[in-house]
Amino acid sequence: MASEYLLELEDIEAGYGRAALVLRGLTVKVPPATVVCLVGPNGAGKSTVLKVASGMLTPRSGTIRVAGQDVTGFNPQKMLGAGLSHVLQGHSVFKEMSVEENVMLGAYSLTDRAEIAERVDFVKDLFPMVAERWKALAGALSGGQQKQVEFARSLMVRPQVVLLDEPSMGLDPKATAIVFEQVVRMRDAGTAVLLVEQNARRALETADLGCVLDLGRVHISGPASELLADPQLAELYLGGRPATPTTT
Amino acid sequence: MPSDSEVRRGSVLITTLKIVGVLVLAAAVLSFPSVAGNAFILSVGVVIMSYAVLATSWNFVGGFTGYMSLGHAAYSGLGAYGTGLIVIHTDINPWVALGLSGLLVAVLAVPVGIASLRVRGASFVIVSIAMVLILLLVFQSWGEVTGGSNGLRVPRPFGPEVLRPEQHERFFYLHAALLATALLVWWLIDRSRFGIGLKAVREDEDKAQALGVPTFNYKLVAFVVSAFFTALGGGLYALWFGFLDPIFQFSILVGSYMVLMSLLGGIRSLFGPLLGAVIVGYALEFFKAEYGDTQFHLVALGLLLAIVVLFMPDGIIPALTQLARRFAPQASSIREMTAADLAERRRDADADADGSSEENNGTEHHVTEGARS
Amino acid sequence: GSLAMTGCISSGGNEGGSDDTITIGISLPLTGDFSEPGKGVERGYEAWAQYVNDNGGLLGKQVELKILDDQSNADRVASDYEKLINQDGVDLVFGPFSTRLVVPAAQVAQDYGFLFVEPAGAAPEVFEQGFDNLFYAAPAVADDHYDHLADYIEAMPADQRPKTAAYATMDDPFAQGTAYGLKDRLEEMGVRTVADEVYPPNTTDFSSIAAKVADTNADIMVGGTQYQDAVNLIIALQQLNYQPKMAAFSTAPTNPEFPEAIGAKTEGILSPTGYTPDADWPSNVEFVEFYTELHGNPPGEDEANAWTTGQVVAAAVEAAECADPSEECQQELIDWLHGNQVDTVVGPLSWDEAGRPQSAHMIQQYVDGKIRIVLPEEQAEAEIIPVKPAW
Amino acid sequence: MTAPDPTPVEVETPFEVGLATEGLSKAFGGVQAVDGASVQFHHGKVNALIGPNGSGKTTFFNCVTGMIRADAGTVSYRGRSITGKAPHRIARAGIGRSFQLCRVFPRMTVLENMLTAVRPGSLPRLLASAHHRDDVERARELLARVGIEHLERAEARDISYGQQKLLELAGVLMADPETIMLDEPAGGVNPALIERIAELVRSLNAEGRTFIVVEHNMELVMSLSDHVVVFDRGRPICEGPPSVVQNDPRVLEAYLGI
Amino acid sequence: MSLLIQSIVLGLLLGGLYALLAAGLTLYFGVMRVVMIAHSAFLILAAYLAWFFSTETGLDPLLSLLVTVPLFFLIGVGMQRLLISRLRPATMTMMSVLLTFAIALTIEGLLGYVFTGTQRRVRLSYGGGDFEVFGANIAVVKLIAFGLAAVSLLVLYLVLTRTRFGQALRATIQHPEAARLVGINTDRIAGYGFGIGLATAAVGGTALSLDSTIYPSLHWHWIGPLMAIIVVGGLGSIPGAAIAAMVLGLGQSLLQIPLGTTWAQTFFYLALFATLMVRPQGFFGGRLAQRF
Ligand SMILES: Nc1ncnc2c1ncn2[C@@H]1O[C@H](COP(=O)(O)OP(=O)(O)OP(=O)(O)O)[C@@H](O)[C@H]1O
Ligand SMILES: Nc1ncnc2c1ncn2[C@@H]1O[C@H](COP(=O)(O)OP(=O)(O)OP(=O)(O)O)[C@@H](O)[C@H]1O
Ligand SMILES: [Mg+2]
Ligand SMILES: [Mg+2]
Repeated sequence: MASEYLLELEDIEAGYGRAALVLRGLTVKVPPATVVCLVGPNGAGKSTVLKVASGMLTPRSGTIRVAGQDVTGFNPQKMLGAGLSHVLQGHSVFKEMSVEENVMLGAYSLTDRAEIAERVDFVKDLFPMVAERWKALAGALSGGQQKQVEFARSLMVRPQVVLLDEPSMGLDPKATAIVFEQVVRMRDAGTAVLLVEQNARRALETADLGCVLDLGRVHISGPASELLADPQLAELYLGGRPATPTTT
Repeated sequence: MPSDSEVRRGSVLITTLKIVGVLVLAAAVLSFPSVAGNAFILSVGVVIMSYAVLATSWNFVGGFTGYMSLGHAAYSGLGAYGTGLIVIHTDINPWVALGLSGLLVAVLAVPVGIASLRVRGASFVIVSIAMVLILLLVFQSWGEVTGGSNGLRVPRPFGPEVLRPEQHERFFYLHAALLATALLVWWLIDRSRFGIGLKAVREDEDKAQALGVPTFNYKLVAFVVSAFFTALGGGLYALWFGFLDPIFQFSILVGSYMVLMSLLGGIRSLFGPLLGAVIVGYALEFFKAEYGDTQFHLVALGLLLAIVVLFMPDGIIPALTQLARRFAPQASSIREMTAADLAERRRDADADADGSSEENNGTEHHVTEGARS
Repeated sequence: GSLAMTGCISSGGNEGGSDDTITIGISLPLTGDFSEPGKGVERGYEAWAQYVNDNGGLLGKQVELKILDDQSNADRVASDYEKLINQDGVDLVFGPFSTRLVVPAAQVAQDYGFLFVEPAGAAPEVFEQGFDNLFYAAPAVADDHYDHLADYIEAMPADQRPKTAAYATMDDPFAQGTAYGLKDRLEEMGVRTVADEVYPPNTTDFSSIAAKVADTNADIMVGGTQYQDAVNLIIALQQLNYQPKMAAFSTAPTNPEFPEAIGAKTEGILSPTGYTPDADWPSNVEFVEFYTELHGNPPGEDEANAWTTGQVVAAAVEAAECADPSEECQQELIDWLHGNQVDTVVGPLSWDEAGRPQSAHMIQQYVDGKIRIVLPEEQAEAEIIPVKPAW
Repeated sequence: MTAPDPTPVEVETPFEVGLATEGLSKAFGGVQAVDGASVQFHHGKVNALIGPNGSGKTTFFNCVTGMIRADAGTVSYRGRSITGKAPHRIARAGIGRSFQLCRVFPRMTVLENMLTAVRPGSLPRLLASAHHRDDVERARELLARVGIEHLERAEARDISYGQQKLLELAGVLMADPETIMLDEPAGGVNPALIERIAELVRSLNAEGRTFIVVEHNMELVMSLSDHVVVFDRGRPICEGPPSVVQNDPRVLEAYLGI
Repeated sequence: MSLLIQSIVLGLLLGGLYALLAAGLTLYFGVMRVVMIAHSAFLILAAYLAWFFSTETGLDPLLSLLVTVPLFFLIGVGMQRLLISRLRPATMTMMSVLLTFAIALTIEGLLGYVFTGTQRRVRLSYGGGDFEVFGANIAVVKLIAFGLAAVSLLVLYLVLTRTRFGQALRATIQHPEAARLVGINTDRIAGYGFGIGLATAAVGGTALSLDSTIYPSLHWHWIGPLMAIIVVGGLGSIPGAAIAAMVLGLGQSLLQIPLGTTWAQTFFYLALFATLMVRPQGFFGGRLAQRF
């Protein structure tokens, strides 16, 4: 059955352990070739949405579909098989392994050597730092460099759906630009991107659709440009003065 | 959502319950010798008290700093041998000898601590095990002084007119007194700034350092205090039992009993190790009575430990408290606020602050004062 | 908790007090390091009790044994006797196994005024603790086990005597006591000590010790051993191809499994023993017969020592005509043993004030593949082989 | 607050030197993370330290605060040398810091996390109760200022990444150091809160506290700081008021990638 | 002189066995942060199985490897999946000490229950056999044990460094969540890792049984030296553990000449303390030792 959405989260209720619910009946749908940006205050449940979507956290109720196929209850490995990849918030490089091994592990699920080699060249080209420190231990890199390696690792596969949890955190402006550029490229290649960003303005400028999350519910959703223009949202979630940059 | 006063009333209730609990506990301990049916049960009581002392002493390092020592038998053994040797070779009063031996062990714990607290986690565990094994070898081989594998007989501190059952009773109270002291000190540390610094070491040592906690000194102090109490526990036991054999004094099993007891009860709670000691001490007797002439008692002990680790890693007391919390008024529900709610609250708060700016200045003043001190 | 605890631990009940039985409390290492000999002692005790009961009991009462397991642990052994005496209300106690456990156990018995006859605390230290209630139910303390061998060597012509001796002993009061008793004697007669190795009880790799012994190429090799360490040591010596002229080991060679364990290369190996089933002491014949009927094989030394303990206590009980835990009765038993001699399966025994027995051990040797008494001559079953064949 | 210097000329305006380093170097294997950096930070001001990923900012922080030992060079604070001192001594000399890879005490509550930062001072105070009323009050106030007062009783491991960042910041402030070094305080923090944090920094600065902030959020850096130091390959390549630095070609090239 | 050579030979042979066993321990720690106190208990279990096998069938104990190696592998997988995986990652190291300690006690208890506390020794026709090289006698059984150790070590090393499995194993421990997200079946991989570690105990135990007495509580005797070795070598480093094992084995053997057996054993612990003073992370370990 073909669906008009690549990723659908419907009526999700989820929480950690026995503690109270974090997501309370949340619905998010991502069509192909679209970037959906989740914004919201700290602790709103954005990362939790992504964890549920990638199977790291099993929802207490609700359904998850990838390209129309019901994947509720899948583990991350199966999710990957269903064409969904997830880049974690914070730092998730394999610290005691080299940059090379990290990047190659990104292609763990691939078998075609030629394809792997091609992807390696691609990410090396994209992030000069990665090429430069190819044999270095990933744990020895700076915080931003590790994020770059992580992003590079996630680019080794070309999934249908990509979940990005604050990919630009800790990156310098140059690298941030590259990341957003890649997001756009993925979209242009038909991928559905679910992006969580605290760099909200920048993210909404890039995204097609926006979703404001608060206390585990979708507060408002709509075209990203509309959200950007809403002064009330701006004050509560995007920081102070709407749409007028402070400097430059 | 429960109001603040409800929460406060709840905490008063809890405090009262705690005090009553402590009193009941004290009464139970004090009356045990008169309730115990015969000298044997009394002697089991002494053994359990001794376990409780050791476990509580262990918990000064294990509970506060998170450094799990499997080798605390080293300090109880040293305390025991120290006491015994002083009593045998000098005219010093046995009780003074006990204190002296505790101090000696504490002094010895300083270099040992300096060496072993340099490493964390697994390395520390291994070093602590090594400590016991090395002492075992030394005490076994250095026969001229320690009696070697013949063992060492420690003269009893009471005269022959004190019969064995009465001796048990006296030692029961002595152990109880030592336990009470250890508990008191633990409690004092637990609520102090020193204690919170130690707990910070347990959680993240580097971060604690960056916040200005002299982690190494703190750890060392906790370690030495722990060794001191452990040694006193060992020494007291030596005076009671009257015979020391290196194999049993310096045994990893004894050290791991301390860990098991503390973990079982809960290493973050004051009475955790005590509760654990009572349960494990009783279980050991029970297993022996049940499976005495097969090795099955080891299996039973192993299973007990495994169950604790797998299902109650925080111990019984925390598990119970958590259960109790589920019925008590919940204060944490104030977490449930949206950004809009919070903004509202802040606006109100800011308005309040403007209204009473004097009070506000007072706080600010305090901040500045802190910076200069 | 204290009440519940009382309830459970006392599940054994106070059944010892009844009038028509005599309850005897014993703690033995049925598990742990000493469990093998511990079980032997248990068999001996049980056989003895059965024998006594079959023959009209003690003072006309049936004997009942209450045996606890001390797990080879000194703390436990004390607590066991504490329990037997206080909770189970036994009338008499018998000793446990192994020197390490005897001292703490004897302390408890002493504190409650009980007679304490023990089958296995031979180390000299046991008798230096000032116990006046303790008696060792075997012919000799550890130091004296090799006395006959020492006498034999002393009697050899000077040019045939060994010149050098190597010792390897377990760090255990008993095992070490035997070897060092012989060492003292040999050194007195001028036999040079060229190696003296002490190893911890848990040693399993003997290659380095064997290397040092082999390197000295000593004429006589003396092992102060228990069972398995002797086997390991001998195999390690064989691996290094060391051939002493004389080799003596305590305890192990008397074990029936010994020949098989070292690959039957036993010829000429010497060992002291306090007991032989072939001894013709009157009670021994009965013992061996009874025991063999019960178990299908003749008793070993551990069983015999246990039986001896029973005999010694029984003799005192019959003489004092009492067997109850009261202080007077126990004191009477103790006093009687201090003043009298008892005929046992290991011969007549009497004790000094510290409880040391006053006889000597025999020396056995593997001759033609069988272990035989070779010393002293009056008890010898075979001619001694003066120079050990290669192993 | 000082207005940005209108003249783009690099004239050394007189300032009080706070934290300063001289030829500070640290290499990891073949990588020269900090390369003979000599920097002076303005005391009583908000200083920013910016630079591309891997330019050595965090390593510089670590060397200064004693978390790692520098290979060469000296560090001084207000004229006194603090080279090679233990981290807690440096902290007690009045320098507090936060970590880039957010570090909180996971199994302590948010409030306890805050109380850990209190300096006991004397032995009696060391043994006094940790939950001293003044301390608790101040902790609450700070938590409110970073917007997580409602989480006071939650265990730190149970709160979201951004909330942990905020907690860490509040913890550093709780220790109340004279000089506060922040490593990417705004990373992962909601923009609405960034505003609040900026206000907090400004007000503490007005009280006389010095800040040294590493940050990639240029808007924040430019609006907040009085003095900016730009790092590249382990050493400063340019420094000055924000308006000057912002237009420096070296910075544009190395950092902003324009 | 011949004593010296003899001791060197003995030390090397002993060191080989130590190396194999320490490598297993290091594997658990290096890849899983598990301090496996029960390793030596499994060692003794394997030795018992070898002994039991050879007494029951009369065949060479080495043949028992055909059973014990796969058996231990499966036990290891099961143990990881059912027990170790339940521990919280944050407290893994500490809790694993206690959990595996419990397992060790259980094994010891069961061994005592089934085989009694009697000391056992495999009877081999070539048990006392030896041949002479450069004036030193080399026991056949020791050489066999050494050979077994060397081969298994090599296999282990190759598996961990050269295979995709090895890489996945390391990724799994370093960041299990991320590993899952790149498509690694972390449960299965961690289980296999544990299984391999335990399989080394099967080989080691069989090698041990050839020339040593076994009894249920023997594992206590092995824990100390093995732990000392892995710390000296650097927690987590397999080559480090192997080298440290050889060095310490040799050192122990040589020190026995002047010091005697007991004092020579303290060598391990003195080396341990010396290591801590000089290089707390061990001689080959990474930064890990400090971290966990
Ligand atoms: N492991 C956990 N256990 C319990 N509660 C958790 C856990 N992780 C997150 N939470 C709670 O769930 C809520 C949502 O967390 P989540 O990480 O999804 O927030 P977020 O929107 O991603 O925030 P941020 O922007 O700070 O990353 C928070 O209130 C947090 O306290
Ligand atoms: N522990 C370490 N071992 C080896 N190299 C390291 C280590 N820490 C940092 N480095 C290297 O030092 C350089 C500087 O790192 P640092 O973390 O100081 O950068 P940074 O300026 O903080 O970058 P970011 O903006 O990404 O946080 C990097 O190239 C990094 O790879
Ligand atoms: Mg998040
Ligand atoms: Mg950094």
